[in-house]
Amino acid sequence: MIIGLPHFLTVAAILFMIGVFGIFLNRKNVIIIMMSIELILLSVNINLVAFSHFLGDLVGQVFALLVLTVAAGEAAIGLAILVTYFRNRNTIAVDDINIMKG
Amino acid sequence: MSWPILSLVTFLPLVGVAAILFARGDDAAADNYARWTALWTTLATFILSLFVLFGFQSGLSGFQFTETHDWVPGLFGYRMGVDGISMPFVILTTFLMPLCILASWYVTKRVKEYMIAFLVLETLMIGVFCALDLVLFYLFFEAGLIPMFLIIGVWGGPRRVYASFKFFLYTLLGSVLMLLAVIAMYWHTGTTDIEKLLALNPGFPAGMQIWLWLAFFASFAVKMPMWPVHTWLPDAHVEAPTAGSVILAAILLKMGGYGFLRFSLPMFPDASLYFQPLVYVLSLIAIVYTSLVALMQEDMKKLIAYSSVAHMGFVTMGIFSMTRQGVDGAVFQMVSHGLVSGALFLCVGVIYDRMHTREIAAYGGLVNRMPLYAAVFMLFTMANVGLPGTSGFVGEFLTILGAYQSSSWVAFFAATGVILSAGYALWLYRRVVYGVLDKPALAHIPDMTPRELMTLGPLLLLTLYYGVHPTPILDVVGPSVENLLKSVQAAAAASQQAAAVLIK
Amino acid sequence: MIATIFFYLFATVALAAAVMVITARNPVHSVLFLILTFFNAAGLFLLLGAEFLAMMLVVVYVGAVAVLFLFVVMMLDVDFVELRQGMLKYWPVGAVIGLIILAELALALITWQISPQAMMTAPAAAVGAVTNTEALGLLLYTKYFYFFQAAGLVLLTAMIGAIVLTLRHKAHVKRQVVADQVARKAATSVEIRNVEPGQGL
Amino acid sequence: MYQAIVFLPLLGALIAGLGGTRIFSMLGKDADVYGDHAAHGHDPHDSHDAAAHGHDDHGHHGHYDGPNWPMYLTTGLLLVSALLSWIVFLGFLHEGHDSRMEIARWVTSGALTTSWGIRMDTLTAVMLVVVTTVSALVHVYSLGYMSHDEHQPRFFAYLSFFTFAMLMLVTADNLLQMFFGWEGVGLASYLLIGFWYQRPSANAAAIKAFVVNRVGDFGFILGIAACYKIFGTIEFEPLFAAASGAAGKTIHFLSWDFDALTTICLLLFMGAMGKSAQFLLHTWLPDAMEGPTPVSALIHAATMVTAGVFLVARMSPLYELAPVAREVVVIIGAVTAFFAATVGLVQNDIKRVIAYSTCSQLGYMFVALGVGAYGVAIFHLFTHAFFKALLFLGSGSVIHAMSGEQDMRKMGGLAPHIRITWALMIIGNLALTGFPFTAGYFSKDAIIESAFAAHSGVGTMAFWLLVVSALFTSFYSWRLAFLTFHGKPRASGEVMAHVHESPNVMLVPLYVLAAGALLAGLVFQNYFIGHEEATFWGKAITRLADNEIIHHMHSVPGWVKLAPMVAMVLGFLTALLFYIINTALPKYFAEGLEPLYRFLLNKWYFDELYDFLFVEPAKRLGRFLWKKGDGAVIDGFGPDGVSARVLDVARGAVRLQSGYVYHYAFAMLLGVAALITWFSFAGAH
Amino acid sequence: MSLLQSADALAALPEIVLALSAMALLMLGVFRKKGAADTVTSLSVLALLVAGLLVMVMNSGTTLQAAFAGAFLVDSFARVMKMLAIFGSAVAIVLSWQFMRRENLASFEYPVLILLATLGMMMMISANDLISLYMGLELQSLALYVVAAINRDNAKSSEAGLKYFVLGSLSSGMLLYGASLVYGFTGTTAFPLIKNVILSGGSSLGLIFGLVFVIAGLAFKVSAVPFHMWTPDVYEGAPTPVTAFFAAAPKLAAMALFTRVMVSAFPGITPQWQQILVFVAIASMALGAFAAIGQTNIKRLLAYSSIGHMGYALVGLAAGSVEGVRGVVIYMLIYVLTTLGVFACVLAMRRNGKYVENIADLAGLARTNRGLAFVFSMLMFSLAGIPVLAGFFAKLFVFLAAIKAGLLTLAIIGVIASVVSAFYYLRIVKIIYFDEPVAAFDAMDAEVKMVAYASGAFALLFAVFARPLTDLATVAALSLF
Repeated sequence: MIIGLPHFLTVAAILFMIGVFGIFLNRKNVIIIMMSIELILLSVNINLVAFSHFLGDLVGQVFALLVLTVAAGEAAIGLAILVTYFRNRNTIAVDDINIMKG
Repeated sequence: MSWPILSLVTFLPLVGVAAILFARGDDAAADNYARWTALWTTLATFILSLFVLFGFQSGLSGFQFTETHDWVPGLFGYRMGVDGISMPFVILTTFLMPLCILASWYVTKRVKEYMIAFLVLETLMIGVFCALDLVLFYLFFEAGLIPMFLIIGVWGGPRRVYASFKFFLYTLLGSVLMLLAVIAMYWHTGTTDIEKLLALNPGFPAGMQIWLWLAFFASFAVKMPMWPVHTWLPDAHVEAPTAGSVILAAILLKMGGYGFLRFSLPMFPDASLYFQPLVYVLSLIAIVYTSLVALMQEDMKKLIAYSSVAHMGFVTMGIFSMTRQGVDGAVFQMVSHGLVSGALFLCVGVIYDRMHTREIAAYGGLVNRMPLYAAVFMLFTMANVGLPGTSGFVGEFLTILGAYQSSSWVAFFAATGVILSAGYALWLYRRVVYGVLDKPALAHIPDMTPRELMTLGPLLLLTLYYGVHPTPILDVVGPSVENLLKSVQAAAAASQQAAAVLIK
Repeated sequence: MIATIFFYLFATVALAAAVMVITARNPVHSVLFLILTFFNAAGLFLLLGAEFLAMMLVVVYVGAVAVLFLFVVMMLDVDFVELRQGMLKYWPVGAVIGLIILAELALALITWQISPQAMMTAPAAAVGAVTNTEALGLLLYTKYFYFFQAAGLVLLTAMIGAIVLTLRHKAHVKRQVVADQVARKAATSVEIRNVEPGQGL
Repeated sequence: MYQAIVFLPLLGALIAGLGGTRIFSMLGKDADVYGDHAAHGHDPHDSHDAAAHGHDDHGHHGHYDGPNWPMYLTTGLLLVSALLSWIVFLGFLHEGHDSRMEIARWVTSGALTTSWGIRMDTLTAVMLVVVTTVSALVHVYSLGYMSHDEHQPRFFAYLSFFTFAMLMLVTADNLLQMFFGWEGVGLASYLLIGFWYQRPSANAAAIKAFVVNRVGDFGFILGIAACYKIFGTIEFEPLFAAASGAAGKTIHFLSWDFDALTTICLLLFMGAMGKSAQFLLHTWLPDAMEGPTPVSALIHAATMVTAGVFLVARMSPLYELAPVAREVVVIIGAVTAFFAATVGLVQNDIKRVIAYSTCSQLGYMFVALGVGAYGVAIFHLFTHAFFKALLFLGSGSVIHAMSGEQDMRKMGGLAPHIRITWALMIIGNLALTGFPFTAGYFSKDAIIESAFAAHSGVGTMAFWLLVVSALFTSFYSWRLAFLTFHGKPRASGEVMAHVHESPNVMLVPLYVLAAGALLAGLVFQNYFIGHEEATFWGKAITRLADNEIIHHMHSVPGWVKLAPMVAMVLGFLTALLFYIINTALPKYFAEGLEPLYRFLLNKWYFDELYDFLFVEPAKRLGRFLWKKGDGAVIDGFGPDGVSARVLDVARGAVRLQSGYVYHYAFAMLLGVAALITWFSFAGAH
Repeated sequence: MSLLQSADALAALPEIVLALSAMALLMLGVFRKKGAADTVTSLSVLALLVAGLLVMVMNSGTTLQAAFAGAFLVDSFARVMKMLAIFGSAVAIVLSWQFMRRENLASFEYPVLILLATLGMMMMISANDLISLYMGLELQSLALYVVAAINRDNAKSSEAGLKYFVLGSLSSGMLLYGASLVYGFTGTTAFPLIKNVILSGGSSLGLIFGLVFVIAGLAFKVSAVPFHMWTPDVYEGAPTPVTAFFAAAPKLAAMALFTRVMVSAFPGITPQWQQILVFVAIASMALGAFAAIGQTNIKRLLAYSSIGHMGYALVGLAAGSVEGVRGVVIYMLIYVLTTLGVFACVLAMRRNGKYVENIADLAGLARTNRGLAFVFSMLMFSLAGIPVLAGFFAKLFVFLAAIKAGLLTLAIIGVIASVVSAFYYLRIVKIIYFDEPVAAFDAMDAEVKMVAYASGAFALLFAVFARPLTDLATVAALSLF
């Protein structure tokens, strides 16, 4: 059985869904949510690289590279905000992020 | 005429607004300044509008004093003009405004804003009747909601919030659909120029007409108001300050009728014919139903408001009879109702100012201390009843006559309104004016002041004058109506022919 | 064949680790599983011939991002026992929806083929002539220079943001200010007073 | 001259109404109307309010301290007007020539043109005389009768205004102007019935009069509309000219096709029924007696109520072509005559008796109209005006004497105290009952004969009904006379002590009317229904060639001519028996025929029936529509309901915004899932 | 071939200027420690103005200019939108000045971050490639996440930042996933090429899925339902001037990007994205109309209001025609200019030195501050779309397009939603005009007053000066086709 593009895409899709699930099925911990985001971005990267490979086109890889960069920046910002939040509320439980609603 | 008289008339009140705005201070002197400025502005507007009246060539059916300016090219333009149908309303508006200002002379709450609201409202009302562009019309038509909303809400009675919201949202809901129709018309014809749209023949395919007609109907029926979308009117009237009620009854309601005449009939003749039975039924229900409801009212303004609905029923019936007499009568009825119902609200205002209640039961026997008031009120009551010799009769008669041409059933039921209106109007009069003055609160109620007489006097004279001599209006209206009906009939004939061909 | 085996190995481990990331009770474990996921993803990248990206993934993610996560987890000093409570009650609903999406995605993605239209657009670089890293570099610093610059700005922003949000100047903490120390002169730091005996200051 | 006749009363009304009354007296008295109301105790008219009394009638209790010129002015102008009318009338007696003049355009719309104008022909001239004469006399009479009323200028203004409206009606040259006058007299009637506005019963009666009249006007206005539809005009000349052309045409009315002329005539007749208080629409007339007595004489006896008769006569060219409509007229007229006479038998209020008598007499007139004897009808109208006004004013004199008492059961034995009034009333009675050679003798008997002469089923029926009615008429007329003037006084001593003859200013008009009641028939019979009939009426009344009713009328059998006479005598004798010879009999009969007595006393229960059928349902329906229709249904499902639903939705929408990140994310996922599913299965293609 | 061709540099000159000034100001701030905030703030406004001027002046003759190998596009559309975005940012900085001082938030990083966000917006607006789209978006978003949480000692602010960040990242994840699919199924990331591929028959389900994900990401940025959930919370939590900024420029940029992507990359599958947009637009209009009813916090209310407004703008985009794009441009123009005014009014709600946010605080404003009351009310009427005011024209133009495109149902739902939403705008007017006054607000800051009044004047007088602006929008719209 030749490993073709669909295989990679499927892996990426599952990874993407795991990431999404991580965001909304999780009530424990905001950090897990941030990691889920990293998973989502990773799945995108797998997609991009896979496409790039099977199209014989490097743009996908360039795109993936940039996504990596941005993801790092995002992680930094996210964690910074998280720290700020923690300093205010002394908690990072997702259930507690609920001052504003309605 | 080369100078843009219609624009001047329309926007002159805004000059007054500016003058009031630039006045500083909140003391009594500033209030007085605002009052006088408003009065002079409205008077000046009225005088200016007389140039329109006297410059108007009544034999012609087309638009006169037209002005055209580019606005957003290819979409809509600034176009103004009046014809025989709109001219009376322009004059009615300018005529009533000074009276309204006079009637509000003793408003002491936020006088500056009050006067500004009224002046802005005047501009918008005149604009509605002068606009010759769909979008421009819509602008004026809809923008009038803002000042009226404030007038009801700020200077209104205890349930003013409910009333103002109901008024605003109800009418807004009606007219947004019209906006869509306006847009559809634009895409179909490539223009929003009313003159051009009127000249198109045939303008729109029959199927489209139905939808356009319905959309316009939604707007105008609410504005008129027709049964069953009339319930905002009693509330709005009851809560509005006197002058607000006057404007509401005298002019704002007329926009609906004017709209039917300006758009629905000539632009969608097939649909108008198609929906004629519907309008008839609604008009008749309005006449009978609201008359019966009026019979049982305990609040003076509410009673008059319901009677307005009934009278507007005559108007819609007349318009959709699509006969010369019916339409002439409808226009006349609108003008007359403007004078009479306006005056009736002023009459209520006179005693409301004294007693601060509109409860009918709180009054009785006023004639003992207010003979002049009783006389004036009697006259307007009779005009409301449609007594010949008052302007109220001519319109009612002509609309019934017109309706009879097309359906005797309609005339039959409409004529029952003649009986019912006598019932509720006289019943009201009896309970308020006649009888023994035995309520202690009324023991020292003073008769009308000269100022109040000054506001009601002109209305009284005109009511009588147009009652015995309606030709000044009818002659002006006639040619335009004739022209309008000609195109409707042509369209009807054409569509019948088309139907005949189809059957073959 | 080997590629196939490795694909399944990497894929399985990566996905399993990913699941563990979001289900692990201890955030520290989550981070570690995340690292595992990245390693395996890097393996997949290698299978696809994207060596440079694979390396970057390891270096940047494992080396920087994951460590950052770990650092924050430690720093926040959260009471992990408190956070034990599990998943949401409605996770089956979510799962069903997720599966639906997955199924539909699969449905769409399996149909993928290199469409002639897609091939119309010229490949950005001929694969094989140069190494993957070199090819990427050639592209990134020429045609995609703009993106490169933009990425720089993104990182700058991230830096500013992180500093703005977390850096605190506590007023009551004494800090060493080198410039001040260097610029210190006798005239500004020492006041010489004549003390009269027996009188004090 | 014609304009003078018509507009002098208006002039008087305006001047007296605006200048003579106290209408402006309080204008601007209190500049500070918005201030504290309690602070205004200084008002000079204060005393009236406190002394507001419910029984302020007949001017006995009030006092008038205003100027007298308004009364004299209106009366003077009316006298001039009456004089001019007689000149015109006498002119028509010999060589009248019809004329029409237009004063101004009125309602003009397309093919519809109407104008204010004066149409002068014999019919108009007759009406002019009747109206202005009676009006002038009533004015004079009122100078005395109302002399103590504090509102007399207003009263005179109303009277003059009424006269003007009536004149507009009779001089109309088109249906619309006629309608103007029609409604104008209605208004005046309303105002005058409600003249004593402090009395609730007067107010109620005024409204009733107006509204019931409006029911008739409902038909009238539809009739006008139908006229316009058929003929394209509502002006008399073209209308009459086109009338014969429309014979046999049908009109679509309320989903059915009717004969056009019949429809029009019936609709117009409905108007006539209202104004002339014919059966079914008669209920307002007895109540209208709430007004001052001169008003009853003027409006509810001599002039306004005859407007219906005038209308039918005026429209004779149409009625001639609508035999079915005429039959209806006969039936209604005959029934009214009979019905009103029966009710009149048992009434106790002196004015009400006369009112029912009026109603009955109007029925006679309509019978005449219905059988085509228009001239006869007008003749009876003419003579009736004299003797009925006489009776009313006479009764006014009695009431005046009795200090406002109207119940005959509390009168009796007045004859010696007020001889002149008694004599005048007897003259009136004679004329009414048709004593030979009085006015009624000529006109009323002519009607009965014409009914017989019609030689038709309805005619014969009408004949018998009228004869019976004549008997009743005689009975109740004499009953009235006997109860009032003869027997023992039943009033309190105090009242009897005050009984006094009226002043001359009240008696002089009575003399004039009495003269008319005695002589009008004799003098004018020849012109109205006699040999000069045809030339006298000229074109004012149209009778088709085959309508030879006048001819037949003169050649009825002798017993027919005798029948009314016999009825009269029988009635007189019965009344004599009941109220002079054996005064116990009425009670005996009333108890013996209790149900019938009640039935008659309660006016056939028409008021109750109408209350039950129309007034109460209308009120209930009004309340129902207001509370349930507008309130519950329209607002409930409309604005209020919608806004409530909007608020519900709003609350729901807000609840979605839970504040939890995972909910938010889930919403996003749901959105994407929905879209993807949509495209997977439906939308992509 | 030099790395940086002069033409490219010229095309991106405003961006370059902005980037350099951001860095320069950052340095200035770092090195000048004390009082740097004021200097940097004023200079940043200056930098924005210079950039705006450059946008206006440069290339005004040419209609279309691509740079950086086609990844960056300067056409009329881009120029108009950029000017607006820059204007919005500049006004937002001006509005925040006093606020930041009073709340002890004044820092030099804030204007720098705004500059960087604006730079991101400009990149978005000019994006002609999925990658530049993403980079611009992220540059903007990262800066926004930070400024949302800029009041770091405030729980609400940091919660706002956190929510925004989490959901924003999720949305960019989705966008990226979609972008990767689009790339995979068309073989390119450049819009013109994507367009060509699709037009020559390269449409497939996978591509459409990609489109769905891309739209989901973009819809998040414009806060369209069901990707809107962050909006109310972030609007409420973020400091008011930041909210003002969020409501104006980023929305505009996102909408511009949205428009450009749809129109220039996916015209081949217009029916498909039209369906999505119709759904999203209806949902947004409805939610915006309903959910705002009953809100007590003015910022929250405005958040829902802005969701609704995005729905209307999307109505124009859903039409997918020149008229539609013109409608979007006009809508956004009017929306941005009036929203800034509204937030200026909100910033004027200051009592005893403290900012208040409850709608009830406005009670009787008409009697304590006539001018503010009038402007506020006019802006509310404008947002409600009542004629003569600018907001009406905004709606008019989008509905014009919708009707022409045959989207009648959409238009009808739209107008009905506008009536419902009029209810809560009216409620504010009611509170201002009808209710009994509470204590007066503090005197307005000069710049806040100026912005509020100018915006009010714009709303009021738009009708008079409609022509140049509509002409501008027409030119902009035409450049996309």
